[in-house]
Amino acid sequence: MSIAEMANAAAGLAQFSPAPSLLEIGDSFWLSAVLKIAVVLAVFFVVPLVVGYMEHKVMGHQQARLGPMEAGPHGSLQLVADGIKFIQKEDLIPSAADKWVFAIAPGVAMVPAILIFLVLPLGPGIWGVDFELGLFYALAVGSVTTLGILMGGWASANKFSLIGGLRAAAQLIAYELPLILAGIAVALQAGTLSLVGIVEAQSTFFIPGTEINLWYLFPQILGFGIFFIAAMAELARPPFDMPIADSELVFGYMTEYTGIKYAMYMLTEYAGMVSMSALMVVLYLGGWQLLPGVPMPGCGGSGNIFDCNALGVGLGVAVTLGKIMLLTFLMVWARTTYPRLREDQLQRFSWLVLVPLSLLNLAIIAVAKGVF
Amino acid sequence: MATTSPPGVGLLKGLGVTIKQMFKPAVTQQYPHVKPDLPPRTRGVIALMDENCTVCMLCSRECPDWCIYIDSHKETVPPAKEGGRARTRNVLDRFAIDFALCMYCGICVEVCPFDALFWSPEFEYSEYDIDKLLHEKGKLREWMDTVPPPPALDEGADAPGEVATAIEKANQELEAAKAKAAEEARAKEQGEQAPAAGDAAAAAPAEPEVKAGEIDQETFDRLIAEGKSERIARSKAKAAYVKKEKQRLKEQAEQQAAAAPAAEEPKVEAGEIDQETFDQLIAEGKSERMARAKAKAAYVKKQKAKLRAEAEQAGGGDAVEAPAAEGSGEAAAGEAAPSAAPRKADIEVEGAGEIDQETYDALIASGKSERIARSKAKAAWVRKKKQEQMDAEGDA
Amino acid sequence: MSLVGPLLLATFLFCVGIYGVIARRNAVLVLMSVELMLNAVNINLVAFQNLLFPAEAAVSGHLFALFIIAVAAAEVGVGLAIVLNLFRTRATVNVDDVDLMRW
Amino acid sequence: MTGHDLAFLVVALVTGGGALLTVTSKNLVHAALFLAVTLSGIAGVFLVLAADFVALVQLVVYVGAVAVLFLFGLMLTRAPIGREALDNQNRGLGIAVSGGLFVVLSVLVIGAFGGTTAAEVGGPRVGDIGMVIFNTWVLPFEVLSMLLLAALIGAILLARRETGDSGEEQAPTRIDMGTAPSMEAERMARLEGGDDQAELTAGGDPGPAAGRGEGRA
Repeated sequence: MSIAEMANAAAGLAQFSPAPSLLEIGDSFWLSAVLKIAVVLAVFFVVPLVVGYMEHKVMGHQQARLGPMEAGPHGSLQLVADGIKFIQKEDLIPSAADKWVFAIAPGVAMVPAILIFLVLPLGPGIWGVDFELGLFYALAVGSVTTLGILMGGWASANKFSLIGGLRAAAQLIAYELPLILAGIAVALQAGTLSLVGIVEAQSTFFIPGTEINLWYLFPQILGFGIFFIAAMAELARPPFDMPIADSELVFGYMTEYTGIKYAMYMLTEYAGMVSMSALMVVLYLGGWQLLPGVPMPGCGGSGNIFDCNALGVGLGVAVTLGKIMLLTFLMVWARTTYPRLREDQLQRFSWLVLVPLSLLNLAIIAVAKGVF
Repeated sequence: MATTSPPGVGLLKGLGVTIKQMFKPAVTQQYPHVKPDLPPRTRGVIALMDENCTVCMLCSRECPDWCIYIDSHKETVPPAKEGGRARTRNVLDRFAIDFALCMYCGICVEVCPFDALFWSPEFEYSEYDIDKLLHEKGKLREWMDTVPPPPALDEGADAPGEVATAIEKANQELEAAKAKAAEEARAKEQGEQAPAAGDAAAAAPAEPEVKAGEIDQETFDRLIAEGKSERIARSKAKAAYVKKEKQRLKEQAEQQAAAAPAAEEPKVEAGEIDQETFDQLIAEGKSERMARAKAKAAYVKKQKAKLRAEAEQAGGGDAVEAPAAEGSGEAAAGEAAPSAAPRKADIEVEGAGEIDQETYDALIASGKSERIARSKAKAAWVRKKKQEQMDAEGDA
Repeated sequence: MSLVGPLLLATFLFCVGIYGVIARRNAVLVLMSVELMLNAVNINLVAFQNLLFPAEAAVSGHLFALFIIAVAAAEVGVGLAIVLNLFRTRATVNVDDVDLMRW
Repeated sequence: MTGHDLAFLVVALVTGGGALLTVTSKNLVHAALFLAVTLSGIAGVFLVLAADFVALVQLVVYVGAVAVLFLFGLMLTRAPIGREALDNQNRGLGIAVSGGLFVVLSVLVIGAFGGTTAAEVGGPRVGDIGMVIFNTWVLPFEVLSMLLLAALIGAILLARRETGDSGEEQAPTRIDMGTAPSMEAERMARLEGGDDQAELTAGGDPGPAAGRGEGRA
C-alpha cells in the first residue's frame, strides 16, 4: 500500500471507478463507440434546435408577437428551414481575409462544443463516458471555443470583427474564473469531479442531522446564481452579448460570416446553451432526479437513481431535458428583459462582484464541509 | 427624494413585465392568411375611369414624380346638327402609371377635373421585377372595380351639385312648358275650348320611383357563373333590375294611360335614368357609372320631349309654334317662364349664367379682355331680363 | 510504450524553442519560443513519471509539470505586460531595438 | 510498436510540425495559432501518456488562456508581417546551435533510454495528485500561489497607463499605422529622420529617435 493510498484511506476517499454507460453493449468497442458518437451527435444537433425554436416562440410572445408561424405547424420547422437556407447560401470570404484561419475558425469554435456532450449525463446510464475529471473536462474543453472566436474575429479583416473578437476573448476569460470557482465549490461538496458522481452525491446529500434530501441548489444558491450569470456571459447571450453587440459592432466576430460557417457559430452558441444548462442541471439540480428525495420509478441502486429499467431511463432523460429547457427558458427570459451592459460594466461586474462572491461561496462551502 | 428599493427588485420587476406579456395575446396580423382590415377609403393604388378621361393632361403635369404617361390622338366628330361645325376631340390611347416611381401623394386624383382617377384600396400588386410595376390603362381600369362607392350623403343634405343643377334645369323647363300650356289653355279658354291640360297633368299619378340598389338575382347569378367580377355582375344586375322594374311600371303606366289618356308625368325626377339608353351603353361595354350618367341625361331629355309633346297636344292647332319656340333655345324658355310666374323671376335671372351676346360682341370689339367682356355681358343680360320682366308685369 | 519517443519529441521542441529565441526579433515571438522550451521540459517530466516510475506514489513528475505550467502562466502574464509597456513607450516590440543599456 | 506508440506518433507529428511552423511563420498571428496547435498537441501527448489531469490543465491554461493572451498581445501591439520584421540576422546561428544541440541530445537520449519500454501506461489518479500536493509539496504550492499573486499585481501595474503617484492617466500612445500592415521599413526611416509621428508617453526618456541617434553615432 502506497503512501497515497494510505492517505486516501485516511481521508475516506474511495478510488474512482467509472460508472458504466448503458451505451456500452457487450464487449464490442466499436459498436458502443459508434453508438455513443451517434447519441452525442444527435443530442448536439437536435436539442439546440428545440431550444432555438423555444427561444423564437418565447421571445415572440414576450414581445407581443407570435414568432415563426409558417414553416411547419406553428413554425416548428423554422430552424430546419433556416439550416437548409444556410447550406444553400453563398460562402463568402472577404478578399482581405486570412483564408485559412477564416475557414477553420467556426470549426475550432464548434468542435469543443460537441466534445462537451461526451461527458454530460442525460439520464441513468445515458452518457458517453463517466470521466473521472468530467467537470474539469467540460470547463477546460469549453475554454477552447475562445480561440475559435478570436480567430474568426481577426481573420475577417474587419475592424468590427476584430473588436468583437477581442471583446469575446476578454469576456470569456473574465467569466471563466467565476464559472470555474463556482464549479469547484460543487466538486468540493460532492468530493468528486465526475459528473455522474456529483449526481449521485446529490441524491445522498442530507441536511446535517436530518433525513431531508436536498439538491446542491439549496446550499449553494449563491454558487448557482454565479454559475448561471457566468454561463450566460460565457455564451455571450444577451444581456452579455457585447462581442456581437449589433448596435455597435454590426455582428461582432460573425460580421463577415455567411452560410454554413455562420450556422456553425450559431449552432455553437445554442449548443453552448444546452451544454451549460445540462452542466447546471448536473451540478445544482440533481441531474435526472424527479424531486429531491423522491426515488425514480423503475430504478434501484445507490440513492435510487441507478440500475434503471426502460421506464426509469426514459423518465430520467425526459426529466433532464425538461430541466435543460427550464434553464434555457430562464436565459431567454433574461434576454428579453434586460438591456445590454456596457463593456466596462461587464468587466467590472466580473472582477469586482462575481469573482469575490464565488471565492466567498467557495470559502463557505469549504468551512461547512469541514464542520459537518 | 425618490423612494429607493433594495437592489435587485428592479430586475425582478422587469422579469415580471416580460412574463406577464408572454401570456397576453399577440398583436400580430397573419397577413397572407388573414386579410388586413383596412379603412374604407384606404389609398392603395390609383385606378382610372378611362371613359371620363379627356386627356387634359392635368394629372400628368401635376405629378411630382412624372410617373403618369398619357398618349392620345385627335378625332374629328361629325357635326351634331345639320350644318353645324365639325368638332375635334381627344381620344385616349395610352394611360400608364409607373408605380415604381409613384409616391402615392394623390395629387393626380385631386387635380382630375373629370373624375377619371380614383383611389382604390387594392394593395397586393407587388412584382418581382420593377419593370412590371408600370401599369397600363387596362390594369388601371380593372382596379376601378375595386373602388368603393362614394360615401352616402348625410341625412337631409343638399343634393350634389351636378344633380341639383340637372333638377333645376329640368324644373325650369317643366315650368316653362307648363306656363306655355297654361297660356295656351287660357288662350283656348278664351276661345271656349277644352279644359286645361295642365290640371289634368297635375292630377295624373306620378310614375312610382324605381328603387336603386336592388339587384336582379337571376342576372347576377348568371354573370357570376360566367366568371365576371362581383362588382361588374352587381352593376349589371342592378341595371337589369331597373330595366325590369321600368318595364313593369311602363306597362302599368300604359294601362293607366289607357284608362286615363290625359295622364302625364308632372315632374322630371332627378336620379331617374333612361333604361333604353342605359342598357344600350352597358351593352356597348361602357361602365355602369358612365352609362348611368348618360342615361340620366337621356331620361331628362326624353321627359322634356314628352312634356313638350303633351303640351303640343294640349296646344292643339298651335303645334307649329312650339318647335320654333324650343328651337330658339333655352333663352326663350327662360324668357317665357318669368312671364308666367313672375315671383320666381329674380332668382332665376340672377342664378343664370347667360350672357348678352350683343354687349359681349361690342365689348370684345372695343378691345376689352374676354373676362371683362363676359362679366359685363352677363350683367347686361340680367338687366335686360329684368327690364323685360317689368314690362311683362306692366302688361299684366 | 517506448520512452524514446516522448523524449525525442521533447528534445525537438526544446531545440526549436532555442532556434526561435535566437532567430526571432519580435518580443512576443521570443516569448512563444520560451513557452515551447518549457513545454518540452513538461513532456519530459510526465514521460519519466508515467513510463519510468509508474508505481511511484510521490508523483513528483506531474507536480513539477503543474508547477511549471503555473509559473509559465505567470511568466507570460508579466512578459506580455512588459511587451505592452515597451510598445507604449517605444512603439516597437523588436528586441533588437531595445538596446538602451548597450554601451 | 503498440497502439500507444502509434497514437503518440500521430500527436507528436502534429506537435512537432506546429512548433516548427511557430518559429518559421512569417505572420505573427499565424505563429500564435500554430503555437496553440502545438500546445494542444502537447495536451494530446499528455493524454497518450495517461496524464489526464495535466492534459486538461494544459488545455485550460495554455490553449484557453496563454494562447489567447498571446493573440491579445499581438493584436494590441502591431502584428507586422514578413521575415524581415520578425526575424533578425541570426538565423544561421540559430539553426547551427539548435541543430547541434538536437543531434547531441538525441544521441544522448537514445543512448540512455533506447531500449526502455513500459509494458503498461498508467498514471496517478487526480486524488493522488491532490493528496501529494497538500501533503508533501504544500510549501512549494503556497509559494507558487504567492508567485502567481505577485505576477498578477506586477502585470497589472506594468500594463496600466496611470503613473504611480498621482493616479492620473497619461495620454494614450498614438501610433502612425501607415497604409499597409508591413510598413516597418518606412517607419524606421521616419524614426531615423526624426519625423516621428509616434507620440510617446512621458517617462523622462529622450525618445527613441534621439536615443538611437546617439547610440548609432
